[in-house]
Amino acid sequence: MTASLLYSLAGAMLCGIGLFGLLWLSHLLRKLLAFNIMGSGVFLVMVGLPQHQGGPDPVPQALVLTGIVVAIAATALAVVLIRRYYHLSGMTSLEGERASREGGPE
Amino acid sequence: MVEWLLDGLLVVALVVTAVAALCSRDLFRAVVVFIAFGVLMAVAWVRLHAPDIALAEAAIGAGLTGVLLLDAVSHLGSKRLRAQQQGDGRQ
Amino acid sequence: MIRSLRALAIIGVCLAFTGVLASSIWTISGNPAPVDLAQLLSENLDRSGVEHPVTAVLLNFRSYDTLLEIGVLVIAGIAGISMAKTASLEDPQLCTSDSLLYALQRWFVPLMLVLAGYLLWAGADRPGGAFQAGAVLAATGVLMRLGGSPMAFLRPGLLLRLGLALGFTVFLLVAVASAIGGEAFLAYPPGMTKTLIVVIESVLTLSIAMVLLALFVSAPVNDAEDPEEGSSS
Amino acid sequence: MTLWLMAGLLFTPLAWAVLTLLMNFAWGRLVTWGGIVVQVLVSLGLWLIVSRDGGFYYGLGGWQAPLGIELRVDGLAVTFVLLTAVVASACGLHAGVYIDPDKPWHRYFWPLFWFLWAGLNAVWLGGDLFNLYVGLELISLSAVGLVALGGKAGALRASIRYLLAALLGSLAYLLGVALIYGQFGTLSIAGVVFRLEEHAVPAGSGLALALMVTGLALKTALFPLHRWLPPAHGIAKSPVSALLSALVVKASFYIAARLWLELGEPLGSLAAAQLVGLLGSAAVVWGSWLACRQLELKQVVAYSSVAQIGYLFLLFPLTYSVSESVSLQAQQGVTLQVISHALAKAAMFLAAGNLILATGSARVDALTGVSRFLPFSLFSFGLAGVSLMSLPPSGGFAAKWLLLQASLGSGQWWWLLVLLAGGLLSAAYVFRIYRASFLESLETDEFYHPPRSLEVIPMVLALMAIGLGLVSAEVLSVMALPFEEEGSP
Repeated sequence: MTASLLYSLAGAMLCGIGLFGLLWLSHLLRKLLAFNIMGSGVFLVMVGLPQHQGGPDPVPQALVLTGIVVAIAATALAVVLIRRYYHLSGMTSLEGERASREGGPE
Repeated sequence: MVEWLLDGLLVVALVVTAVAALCSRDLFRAVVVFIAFGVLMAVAWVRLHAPDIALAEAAIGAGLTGVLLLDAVSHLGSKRLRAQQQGDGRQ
Repeated sequence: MIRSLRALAIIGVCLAFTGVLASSIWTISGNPAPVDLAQLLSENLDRSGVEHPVTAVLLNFRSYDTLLEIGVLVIAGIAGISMAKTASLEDPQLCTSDSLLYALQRWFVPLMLVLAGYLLWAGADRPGGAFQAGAVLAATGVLMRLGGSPMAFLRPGLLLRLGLALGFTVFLLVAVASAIGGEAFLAYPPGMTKTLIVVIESVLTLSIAMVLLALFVSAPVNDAEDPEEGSSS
Repeated sequence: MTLWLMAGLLFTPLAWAVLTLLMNFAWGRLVTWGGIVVQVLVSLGLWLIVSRDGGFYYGLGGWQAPLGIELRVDGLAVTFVLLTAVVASACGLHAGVYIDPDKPWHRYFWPLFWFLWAGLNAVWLGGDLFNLYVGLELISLSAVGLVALGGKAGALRASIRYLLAALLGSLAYLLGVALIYGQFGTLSIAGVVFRLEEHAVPAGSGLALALMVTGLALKTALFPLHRWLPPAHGIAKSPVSALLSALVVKASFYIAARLWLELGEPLGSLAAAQLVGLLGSAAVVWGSWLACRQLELKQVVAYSSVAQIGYLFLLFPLTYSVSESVSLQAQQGVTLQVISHALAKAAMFLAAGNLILATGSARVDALTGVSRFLPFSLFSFGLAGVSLMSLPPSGGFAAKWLLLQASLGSGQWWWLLVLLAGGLLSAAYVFRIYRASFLESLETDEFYHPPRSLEVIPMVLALMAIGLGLVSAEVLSVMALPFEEEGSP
């Protein structure tokens, strides 16, 4: 057991928490928070796991930097979409769309 | 030993803030807790010998994402409030 | 009833997921990885033109990833401004009169600009680089914006689009130009590696900051005008 | 020569994205025409070179695999590159006429279109797990941007839902990549396969494959993770729907299939393979059934995509622990299914767009009487339907014939029922559209006539989908090309 392994296990927990948030919460901004938390968990696994045996490994660190930038891009785009959606429809969640759901029986 | 204590505390704090950010009733508070989560993540990256990510996380994860979300929360809240007030006024 | 059942199901799924993931991580951590990429990296580091390994990976060994990643950022920026309302820049609600924010702005903005410059410059041999510097620069812009600077250059127009495209274009030009000498794509000519990386990092810093700022500025939607939407299909 | 072809393939879409970003819609259209010519020529050139000399690895930046990023240029990849060139140029040409140039936000259509194309090419050629992740994100974000472009609340809701599904899928995939890197210390697919051949299968890596395939299945809209697809594909503008259904969902499937074919044997299990096949079958039946019950024309086509995607996942059980020849048959069948569905579905969405333009309504029952006025687009729609129903001699028929032989050859006869039921149900929803349009009515005889160029494009695609059945042997021969192993780690 090293500190790196501890952090990657914490990453696994964060993934679980974030997944729960994404599936369970309905408010779109909360879903976005959950996505970011799950992302942080994935990044922790990505860096922590390879560093368990050797020392610091710059390759996953660089990958995580790339990942963080992609995540902020997606988050910022989602915020723009959510605010526009809220402006047009007054809703903050995707529920309440039963009428336009699959035409067939649920 | 002290290091282990620090790491353990940090991991517990990370998990607690993550849960708190998702379960908080007030959206504004949820985002503030999320910013705290970002700061803790930055510390965790320092502990993982990844200063580059720590810098990026502090600037992006805690800073920019936080401001972006806070701005959105205040917008989403204020409009609903205004709509409610208008509705009250009409009644 | 159904709601609580659903909650239980989701909690069960997430707990199982976490458990399986954690046990998998535990098992994997037990056997050593057959390839030591960190070792290979440090052997090749002196050929990469920079001393800091993370920067070497981002801008030399895996520069194609970084190129596409900047593409992702530009896409987010484009999609963001395609939804922007031009009038939102003069939104009076945004100009706060908070004295704390004003003081923050006065003291922080120059400090943060210096910090961004330092991060960019440090990237070659110490932690730091284009991403961090770009993020700090964007944060500076957000602070100024909250302080009430109109930032007219962020109005959706040619200037903004040029700004969005700048970093990406320079990176792309370097990528294509590197092939003219007969080398592979994105293979910097020997001797110019460091210069090119510094140039790319500088424009990327500007570009990253620009995209993030544009997304921040285009997020607000005001009720003032609502252009009629596309009606096709 | 090869160097420049690769350059053209990877960098012209990116360069054109930047160029069109600086222009308005009309200029962007003009420049796009030029770009389409370049892309088609380059894709064709690369396809010819690979079919003559065989595939190769291409190291970007002059760095070889574990350290750098290598592209894998093989027969299958160049076939999909060529397919992308055909379908995307058809959609681009159609969009140039179809989309209203006067709306200011439509100028952003072209850059997003080109970024999407660049992402697709990056995914077909990618040989590096993390690079594929970035390529997937490139595709997802530009697709979401295209769906949301100038949309109303409904389009925004669909695009937000699409974005969340795509992001969750990407995270699951990335988590799998993290585990693979922790396990093998390399990110190149060829490198992982090499390690697996050398050493005994290490414990704990099955989850990595499962996570990656699950994430990609979510992005491909495999039943029961399909709920995001119909709103997004139904509400986008028709050329965008065509791109999304024909190419975007195939990109994530392509990665899943390649991972399964390379790593499935050591890391997968029989139960997992059968489960994926079962979900695919459920998608075929459930998607077709719902397609029969939709009220809006494009929803019918979108649910038909859910069903047709289901067939693709039969690859998983039909290639797991079966003989070499059966596995090859299944792979060929699925490849043909990808190509024929891409052509047919693009034709169908574009024709549906024309029909909606003509009737002014998105509903199926608004088609009443349209057969007297718009037989051309209706005919394209029907021809594409022939391929979806898998009647001979279409490409769809050839695909299902190969899948049928593979399921018989492997003794898994139960997939036969799925193929049969899917064919019948797809006939039902295609004929439903036809019946609606052949109904006569007295009051509706005012139809708008779309420009001729809009009508020709879906027709060409539909004819290609039909003709694919006749040249399937030639198309498939590229897959079996020799592959020079030089450069692999």
